Amino acid sequence: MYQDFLPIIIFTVLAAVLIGVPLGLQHLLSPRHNKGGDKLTSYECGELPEGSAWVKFNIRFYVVALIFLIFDVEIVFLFPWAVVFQDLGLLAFIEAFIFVLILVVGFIYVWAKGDLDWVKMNVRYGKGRYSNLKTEGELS
Amino acid sequence: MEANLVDKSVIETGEMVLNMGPQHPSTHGVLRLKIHTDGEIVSQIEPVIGYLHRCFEKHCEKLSYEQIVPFTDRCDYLASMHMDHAYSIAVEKLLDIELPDRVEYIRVIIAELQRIASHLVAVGTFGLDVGAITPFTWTIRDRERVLDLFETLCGARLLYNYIWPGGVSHDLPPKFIERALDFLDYFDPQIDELNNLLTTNKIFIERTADVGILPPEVGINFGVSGPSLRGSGVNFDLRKNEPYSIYSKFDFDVPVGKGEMGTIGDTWDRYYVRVLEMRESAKIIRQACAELPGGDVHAALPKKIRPNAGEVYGRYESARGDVGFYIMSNGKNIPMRVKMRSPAFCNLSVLSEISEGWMISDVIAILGSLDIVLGEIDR
Amino acid sequence: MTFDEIVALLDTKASGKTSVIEGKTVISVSPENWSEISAILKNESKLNFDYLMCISAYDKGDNKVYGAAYNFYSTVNNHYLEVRVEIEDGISIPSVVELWKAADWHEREAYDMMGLKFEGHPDLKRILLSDDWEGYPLRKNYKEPDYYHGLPVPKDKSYWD
Amino acid sequence: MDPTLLERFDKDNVIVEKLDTLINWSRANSQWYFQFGLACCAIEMMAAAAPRHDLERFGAMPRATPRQSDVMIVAGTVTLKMAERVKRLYEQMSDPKYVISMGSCSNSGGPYWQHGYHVLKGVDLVVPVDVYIPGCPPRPEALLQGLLELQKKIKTETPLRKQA
Repeated sequence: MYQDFLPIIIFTVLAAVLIGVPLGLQHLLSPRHNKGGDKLTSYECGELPEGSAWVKFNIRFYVVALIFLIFDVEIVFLFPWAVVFQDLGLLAFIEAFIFVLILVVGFIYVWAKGDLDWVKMNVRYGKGRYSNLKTEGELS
Repeated sequence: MEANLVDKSVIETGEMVLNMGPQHPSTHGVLRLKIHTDGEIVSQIEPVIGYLHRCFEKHCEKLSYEQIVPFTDRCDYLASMHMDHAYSIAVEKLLDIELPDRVEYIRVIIAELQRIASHLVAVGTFGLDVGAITPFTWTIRDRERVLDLFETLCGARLLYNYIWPGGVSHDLPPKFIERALDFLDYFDPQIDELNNLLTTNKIFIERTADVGILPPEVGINFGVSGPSLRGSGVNFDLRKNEPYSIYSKFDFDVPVGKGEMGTIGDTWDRYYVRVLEMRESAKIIRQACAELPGGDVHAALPKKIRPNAGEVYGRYESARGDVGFYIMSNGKNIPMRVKMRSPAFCNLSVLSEISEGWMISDVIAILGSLDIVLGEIDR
Repeated sequence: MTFDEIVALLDTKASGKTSVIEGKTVISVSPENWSEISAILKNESKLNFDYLMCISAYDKGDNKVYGAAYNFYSTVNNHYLEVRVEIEDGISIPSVVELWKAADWHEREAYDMMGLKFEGHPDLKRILLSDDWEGYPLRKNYKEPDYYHGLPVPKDKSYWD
Repeated sequence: MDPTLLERFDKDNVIVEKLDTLINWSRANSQWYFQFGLACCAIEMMAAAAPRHDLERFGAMPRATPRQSDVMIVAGTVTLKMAERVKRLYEQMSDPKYVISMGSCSNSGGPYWQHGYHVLKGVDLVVPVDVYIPGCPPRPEALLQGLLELQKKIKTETPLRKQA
């Protein structure tokens, strides 16, 4: 019973050592006196940052994150199925196929609605490849 | 019935002010861009300059005419021969001196070599901005050979104090012409290699074609000049339209943006005009080296420059564009006022106009293609 | 077109508003009718000065009269013109930003260096120096500040000898 | 002069050395310099980083952010408007940090010392400088020698012993 968990134990111990030793060394050897003051201000090419990054972003970024979440969960469901997929036979394969198919329909809808491309450029002098993105630019 | 559940205009989204500040690898010096972005799309750019304002015009009011030449060097430190040449032409116009032919020929050879060196840096750093490291190492390696030529000429690598009002400081060292021609023979195939590496590179074209288009009338209205304006299809080159010095004797053609890879006036065109201009400069140097006359170089050097009162506006075609020196003298040996019209100053002012709506990475490509030098902008 | 033809044309268009400075091919215009003359220079088909080369602010030297020298060029007709607008300290020159966008930064620089005020300019503030810098450096009576933000400005030569 | 660590490897492939010396050895030979090009000296710094005078031979690699760089090469004229930024960027650099002042402009104001009302007369008014490189602009070889001087200076440090 314990044999199954031995590799996991070795793995976690090894990880702890490989991370702990460099951190300890770094704490010991690194100079200590310059930890406060201006050093902790955020680096913005030499200037003090203006305004804050907590800005009301456009809604389309949230939509993209939501879509990612859905398909991420879908993959999580497929993992256990993939493990025992051999001895379940044809029926399980069809069921998984239907499951994926439903989500693909949703994916096509989202793609067609254009929610996936969050780069909405409106270029003033747009021509050539970018001519469809023109705003009220004077350029014909 | 359009199910307009959410009235999108109500959700107004704030803009983030991003600082591409004075210390930034791709702003070609100490330039600060205040970028108002919505996500990654730039809605407005406000360039802040003045971080390298070294009071050039105040120095011109305190120093005599000869002493100003080292300071014009330091204005555009990538093409300092052009600045000395422009300043000297303006002062000679004021004094109306007649220069011996040999000086004119030497000046043209040196100016065109300097144009090649300056365009090499412009092309190299533009490759760096767009993410190609190799062209930078190749172009700077070739530029070192031009700097060797200048070093044998006047001992300095970057800031020369070589072209004085009225002549040049040293005559050509022996075998300078052979070395220059050797460099040109070595250099021609290098341009083809650069073209194979960068100009026709699919990723480079994807990044620069159709990006940052500068319409000609907007360029003229903003006062843009030089390769940046010629990239938009405007055939305007002072060496052709207003031949100063002896440029009328040489035949060379002025490369103009034709929009091979995208539309006319995009970033790729401005870059490719500089590559073609290097070839034209090589052509001029060959013709000038063939007809170089003899003579004494210090013949027309005035002992004391004391022009009579008056004003002059000397125009010159430098690597970045149309440099102008407006010199007001009141009869003393110290000028009353020297104003330098800096091409990069006007080229930069067009940045906020043509980079509206593009992504931040495109703005860096546009800025690289305008080829600005901060020493000249801030003076 | 040569300089005299331009002057003749300007006289027909706006008689008496421009005067030629003797001995020089330069037109001098008073601030009041400068906006009208600049509109003519830009829109008149025969003149068509569409390229404003540079605006140089200068100080006459008597701490009272300052001026701005405009250098124009026409890419179409290929001719030049220099116009001077002189003012006493305190009077402002009408801005020409609507006609030539190049004037935007040049006027800000003239204000920053010489203190010439251009009324009608979108945002006239310093372009080269930082915003809290006092004084206009290119004026003849300009005195260097001793300290700026705690940093000594003039060269401290005490340890030289 | 005692043989450098490298020479001692010729005799045998295991050497015993104080931890201070080993740390100094690694710090001296990996000076990641902070790309801080201001004016003409920046072009010479670029030429020094280019193929002919290669800085990478000495382990000096250009880094764009102060967080990852050890050496700040102030290459060019520091104007008064730029002075506070230089100070803030120096503060934001990660320890141990060094400053090389390249060119006479950042050493002492350079050719602009007399009438430069907007030029800072020497960057040492703002940040502590370790190595000064004369020249206007200094040749790339001068910059290389500046880096070597800094290496000598780093090798005399004692990072672990309690500072006095």
